[in-house]
Amino acid sequence: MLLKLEPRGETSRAMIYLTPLLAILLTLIMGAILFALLGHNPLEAMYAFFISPISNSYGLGELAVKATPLILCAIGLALGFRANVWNIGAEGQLTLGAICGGGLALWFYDSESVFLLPAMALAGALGGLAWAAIPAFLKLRFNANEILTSLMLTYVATLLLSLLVHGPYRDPDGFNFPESRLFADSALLPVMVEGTRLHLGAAVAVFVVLVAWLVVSRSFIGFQIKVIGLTPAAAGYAGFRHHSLVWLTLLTGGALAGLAGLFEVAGPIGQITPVISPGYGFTAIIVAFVGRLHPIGILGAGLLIALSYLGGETVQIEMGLPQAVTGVFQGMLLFFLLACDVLIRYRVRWSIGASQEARGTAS
Amino acid sequence: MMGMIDTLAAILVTVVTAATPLVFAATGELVNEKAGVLNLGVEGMMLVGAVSGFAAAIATGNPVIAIFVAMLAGALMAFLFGVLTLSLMANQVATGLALTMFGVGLSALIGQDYVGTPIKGLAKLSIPVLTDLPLIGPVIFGQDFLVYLSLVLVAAVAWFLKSTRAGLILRATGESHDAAHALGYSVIGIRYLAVMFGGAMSGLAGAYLSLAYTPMWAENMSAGRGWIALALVVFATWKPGRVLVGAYLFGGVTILQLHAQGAGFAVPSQALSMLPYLATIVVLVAISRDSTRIRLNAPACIGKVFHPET
Amino acid sequence: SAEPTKVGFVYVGPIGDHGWTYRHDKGRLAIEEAFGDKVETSFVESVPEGADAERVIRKLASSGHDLIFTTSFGYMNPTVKVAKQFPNVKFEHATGYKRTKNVGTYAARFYEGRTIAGILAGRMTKSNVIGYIGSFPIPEVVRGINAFTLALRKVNPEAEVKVVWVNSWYDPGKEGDAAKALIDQGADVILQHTDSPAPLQVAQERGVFAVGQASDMTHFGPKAHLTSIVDIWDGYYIAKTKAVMEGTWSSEDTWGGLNAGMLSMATYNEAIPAEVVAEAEAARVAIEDGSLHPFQGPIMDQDGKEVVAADAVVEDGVLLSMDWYVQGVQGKLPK
Amino acid sequence: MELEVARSDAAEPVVPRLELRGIDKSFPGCKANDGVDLSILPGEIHALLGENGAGKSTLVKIIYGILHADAGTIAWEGQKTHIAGPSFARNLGIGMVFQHFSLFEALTVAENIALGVEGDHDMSRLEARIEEVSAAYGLPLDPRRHVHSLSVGERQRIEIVRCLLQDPRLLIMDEPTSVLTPQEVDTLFGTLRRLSSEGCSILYISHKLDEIKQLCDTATVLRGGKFVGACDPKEESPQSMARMMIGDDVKEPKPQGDAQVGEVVLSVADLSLQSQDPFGTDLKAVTFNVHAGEIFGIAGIAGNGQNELLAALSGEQLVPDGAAVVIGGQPSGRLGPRRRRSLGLSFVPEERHGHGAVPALRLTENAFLSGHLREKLVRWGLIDFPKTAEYAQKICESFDVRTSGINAEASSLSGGNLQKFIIGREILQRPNLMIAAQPTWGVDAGAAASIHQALIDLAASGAAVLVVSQELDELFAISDRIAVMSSGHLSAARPTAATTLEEIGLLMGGDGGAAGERMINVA
Ligand SMILES: Nc1ncnc2c1ncn2[C@@H]1O[C@H](COP(=O)(O)OP(=O)(O)OP(=O)(O)O)[C@@H](O)[C@H]1O
Ligand SMILES: Nc1ncnc2c1ncn2[C@@H]1O[C@H](COP(=O)(O)OP(=O)(O)OP(=O)(O)O)[C@@H](O)[C@H]1O
Ligand SMILES: [Mg+2]
Ligand SMILES: [Mg+2]
Repeated sequence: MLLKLEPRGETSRAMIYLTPLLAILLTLIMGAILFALLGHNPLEAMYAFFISPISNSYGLGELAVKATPLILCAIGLALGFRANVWNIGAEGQLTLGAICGGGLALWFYDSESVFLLPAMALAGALGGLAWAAIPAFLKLRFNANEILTSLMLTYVATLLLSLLVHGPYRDPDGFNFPESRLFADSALLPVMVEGTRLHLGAAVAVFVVLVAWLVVSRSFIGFQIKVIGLTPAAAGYAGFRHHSLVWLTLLTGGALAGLAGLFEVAGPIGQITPVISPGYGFTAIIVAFVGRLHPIGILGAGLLIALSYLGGETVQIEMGLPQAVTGVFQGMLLFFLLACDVLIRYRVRWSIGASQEARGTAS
Repeated sequence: MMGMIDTLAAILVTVVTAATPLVFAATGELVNEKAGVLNLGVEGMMLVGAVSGFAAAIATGNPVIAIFVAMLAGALMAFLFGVLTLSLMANQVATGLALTMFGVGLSALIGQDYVGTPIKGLAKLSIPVLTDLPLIGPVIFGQDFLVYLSLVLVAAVAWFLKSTRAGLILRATGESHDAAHALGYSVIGIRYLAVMFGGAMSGLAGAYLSLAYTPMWAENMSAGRGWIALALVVFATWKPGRVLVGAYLFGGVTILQLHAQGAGFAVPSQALSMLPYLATIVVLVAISRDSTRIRLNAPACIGKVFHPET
Repeated sequence: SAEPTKVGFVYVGPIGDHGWTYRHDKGRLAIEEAFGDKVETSFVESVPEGADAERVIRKLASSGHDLIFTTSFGYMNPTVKVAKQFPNVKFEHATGYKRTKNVGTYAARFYEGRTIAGILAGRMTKSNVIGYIGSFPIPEVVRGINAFTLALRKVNPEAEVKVVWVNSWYDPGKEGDAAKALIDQGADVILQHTDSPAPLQVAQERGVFAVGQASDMTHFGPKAHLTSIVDIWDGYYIAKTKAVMEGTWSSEDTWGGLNAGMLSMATYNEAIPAEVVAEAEAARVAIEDGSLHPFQGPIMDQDGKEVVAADAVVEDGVLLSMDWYVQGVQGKLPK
Repeated sequence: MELEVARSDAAEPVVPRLELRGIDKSFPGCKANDGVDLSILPGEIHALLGENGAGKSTLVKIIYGILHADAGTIAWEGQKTHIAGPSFARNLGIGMVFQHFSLFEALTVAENIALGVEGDHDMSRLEARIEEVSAAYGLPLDPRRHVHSLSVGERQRIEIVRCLLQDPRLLIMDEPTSVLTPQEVDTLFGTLRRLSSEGCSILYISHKLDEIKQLCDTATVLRGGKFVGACDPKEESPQSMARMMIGDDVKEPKPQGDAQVGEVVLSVADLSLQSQDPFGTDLKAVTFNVHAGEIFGIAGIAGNGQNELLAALSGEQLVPDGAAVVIGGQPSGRLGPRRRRSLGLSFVPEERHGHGAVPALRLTENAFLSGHLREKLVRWGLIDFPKTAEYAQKICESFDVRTSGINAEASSLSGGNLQKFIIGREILQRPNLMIAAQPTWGVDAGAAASIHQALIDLAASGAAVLVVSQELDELFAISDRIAVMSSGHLSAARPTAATTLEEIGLLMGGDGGAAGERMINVA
């Protein structure tokens, strides 16, 4: 071993900001090599991946649209992860949000009330919240592991959506095709920038990030969550109530995921379809960790990972690369992001045969 | 009567086959979780195993070599995971998910040329007389050899964890890496081995899919089975025997709901398809009461990063 | 020479699915073959049918594509929406029903192939139980089940159809398991309306017959394979590209069947007696020349009530939204 | 002790069992060992002394191969050697009992021992040997029990038995007696003397200087990582040894004058409670009162219900009968910790890391942990950071907490300093009632004295103080009345002045023996 990791003793503030840049740099280098090996111009590929998708206002809007559900779900998940509550079923909670909030839009499809949209948002959040309440209840009442229950409920939610879309939610004028009618304008999120799909949900996501930042870094509740996660015994000592915090984090996570689901159907999709999320709830888990469970970090990570999806589409269109390459490339980007974090607590040292010397005397 | 028994036997055979990839992947994951490492990349490792095994089967025509190649491929993926999480101390949950993304892409890339290529599936065992026995014949004596291997694997892992010193050390590492380190065990080394074993088993599960279960390669053919395998480890409260129970339960309910549909049950198919997931939750709730027992089996250090002192 | 014509494709699955998307990509390759460097094609695969579709379609439209094929039902509304913003780009949406000035629709009458499969199955079954693996209970699939059952019962009034829905277009393991369950319940011919060859493989292993889907699946189970209903988009894609090149493109609804060459039957199994092959071929010719309609009355619903009179045929509009089973299909259609 | 005489009279020079020369070890930000020399003779009981953070544990970890020295040499029986790792050390014949236990909670006693023993790995044989050896040395252990169900004292026995099974030639004990009863300590000393007479060397670390004086042949003193001297403990007084360690005199706690006993602040009446821990001890009709101005001591061997009593008093476990625990006249059994705090309760738990403080958090945050309520550090649901920092600063200043600053993580503090921080945090909240468990466990003499003084001053200022401790010396030094806890019962309290150490020790030990027997019978 020539390279050696040596603890810094304290975390490096500089590295907290530098490591993502380093990771992106490494990804660019490795990506260039990958694309060159596949016989493509690496510079062109990198441009197509990272710059081209956001080179105009529409692209920027799309970035925000794609990042919105990721960020909303990840914020909620991160609160739970901080408290050692392992909700991995945001996907299902998101689906329930779409089912409940969207269902309201269908129920009042001819309403022009300005209250429809807020009511939908509320119903969406409540739907996600209710779905998350199941694992919370099973965990606290029956000690059932929330990893398993929340994951299983995700499959159930997807099937429930399918059931509804093939049945009661079907567009009555849609020739029995499995999708709902298009939402009325009063049920659609307003677009914030003309000519893009940038909807109000993105602004809500930013607002949620700020609130979460306040909660996590300054609030008493955020403190309680942190202590529960780090050392439950100390939380008990301080009188922070474990049950309440499990409820709080799971329900908040569920509500945010539900809101994300509602924003999808009331935003870019505009109706209820059999597929609402291409796995946002799962990708959000990565977003949460790449963002180091910190709201501002999650904002950055959500945008970066969203960009990698947009970039993947662009390289397919512009360079004819298969989607598989995108997966490999995304994997690499994430690996580097995660690996470089080691530099926050450790520094790299060249060690000159110290271990050999040790071995010599031992034998 | 005979017909009933044959049908029952056929159903049981189907259940066992459906459960076998889950048994492989979950048992492998169980071992690496017992060592304290949570690898959520099972799905990705399965796919890479499936495509590598398939490619090797085409190239060599030898199923045994193909299976070894699949295991090797899974282990290599797991090694990559190990480098990140063990040597570079990256977060295990996120790295595992990234590994799945990577594995889905990589397997598709490798598999481009194999789409639509048929191969002969693994032969089923056929012992004169025994295989022809009613009911138990096909179920017990008429499976392909990987099914028997999966049973041997579960027994071997159970024995290894319970009765061998190496198993004890592995459990100790997952229980308290600091204490294991203080006693002089190489936490990182042990975890590398456990993680690679888990990867190899995921690869084997993938090979079972592409060589035996549905002998072909198609992108994303594991269709979420890696996630079910992960859930089964939790369901099994980290006991190998229960992995078997869980996998057969899940496979059983899955197959039964297909039969219920075929029999014309007037229940929407989506509702029936929910059953395996709901059944898993219900059984989990029923067996989770005793938190002390779970605590005894659940590795305390799971997912935690080990920072060795220098 | 002029700028090459750019043709874009949006796929719902990976081109490696060996099913639906795989066949569309074959069509794309046929365009390249036919026009050489006069065309440029591009595609985006595995595009989820949610919010992403609109962006991908728009990206294709805004990057100079002249003609864009969106190859899944779920792309209907995004296609229409983007088309409004790009009036000079031509769009072709598969399996949908919304058309505008620059959005055409196309689909294939795959149910015609099911009719022929029905004849083969009716003649080949001994148990008179047919297993049918469905993906999702959408009109397209229900139509296929009904066309199949009508033909089946015409040649073999005793035969019945058991349906199992797997709630997935593509899950080899589950499709295989569904096939096993159906065979265990007595089915000796397996039909599928899902994309993987797994059911055929199971049929081969269990010694029963099956009908392949999307591609010619003979090589996945030569003994079991009665025939396959093969999707063929090549001709249509070439024609539409040509129309765009020549400036003759117009928004149309194409619902082509055997006579349009949008589907074909793969080679029949050698085990099928010659007279059955002849019967099937005769039906094929009759369908092609219009003398046989797969949904020719009288048609009974599941309760035995006549829903189509003896001399009537089912209108395309009714076919498009079909959500009931004909007599001979067991079980209830989930609503 | 004839042996020792014989040894020192030997004509030829004895080869030391272990000899360290110029050992250096740095951690990021501190030099834990700085040129330390140490030489241990065969059969010698050698004490290693020093304040918290002096580098004792670091040095013995180097000997055991867990850490590697940056510089310096190690010679084992005259041979220069490199101790590659613990298993290498075990093969040489070095055994070690850790300060922070290196045990696996979910494993059985036998499995825990197997992990630390080289060679024979037949479980049933090992179980038999454990029973045999533990009985022979008077350290009863049931090899089939799971560690998580054992008391602290029993856990310690596992570590000791683990070493004994190896027939060690050098036994290292890092603060072994901090959790043992006087009787257990006597047994342990007997064991150690016997080992020593069999030729085993012992390197013994403890903050209890009178024990050192009783047991050890020589002592090496470290200060700030440096060797500052050696002495013969038999020739020294605890005070003189403490002076060597600290470089200054230790202030003896001034006992308060005649206790001005006020009204009852804590009243526990007929408190019976089932333990939440399946292997814990149920409380049986515990009754006592603590008055304002007095220090009430509860003695007892670990595992006799103290944890349960403390949880019931702190509010971490609720008591169904609300009136069984009355704080300041208010029935509090069903109130949670925060409510009880608002009634004036302060609580110092036994475990510093992970119970009384969060190791991964900064001192400011740890000040906030229990101080937010009474110090009003929350405003509109948000943490008042400036006020919290001020509070943390005040704790560090008033209680002489040595740290790099209030933003240091709690884990970076030495045990004694963290304990002073926690005590300070609780006292500065001006409690009417202070409950402190093992307040000086593992704390060096200087820090222990200041903690004792703080508790005495607190009582003098009119607060009621309850101290639960296994260390009788401590209780005798500070408390006004003492009661003994055994098997979930609490004896009647008696004034400290009117009782003797032996009397209390017997009360503890007698029942403790019974408790030990009970544990064996469970199997
Ligand atoms: N792993 C580590 N990383 C950084 N610093 C450390 C580490 N271990 C110990 N130290 C520091 O080294 C110094 C010596 O610690 P050590 O544990 O040897 O003290 P000690 O004499 O055993 O104290 P105590 O009496 O409290 O047990 C302390 O300042 C401590 O904070
Ligand atoms: N689960 C929780 N989440 C957030 N804040 C809480 C929670 N529990 C308590 N709090 C905070 O503690 C304050 C006091 O709450 P409450 O009186 O219910 O708890 P307590 O004082 O700990 O009493 P007890 O422990 O007896 O229930 C509340 O105003 C609130 O700010
Ligand atoms: Mg120490
Ligand atoms: Mg309260």
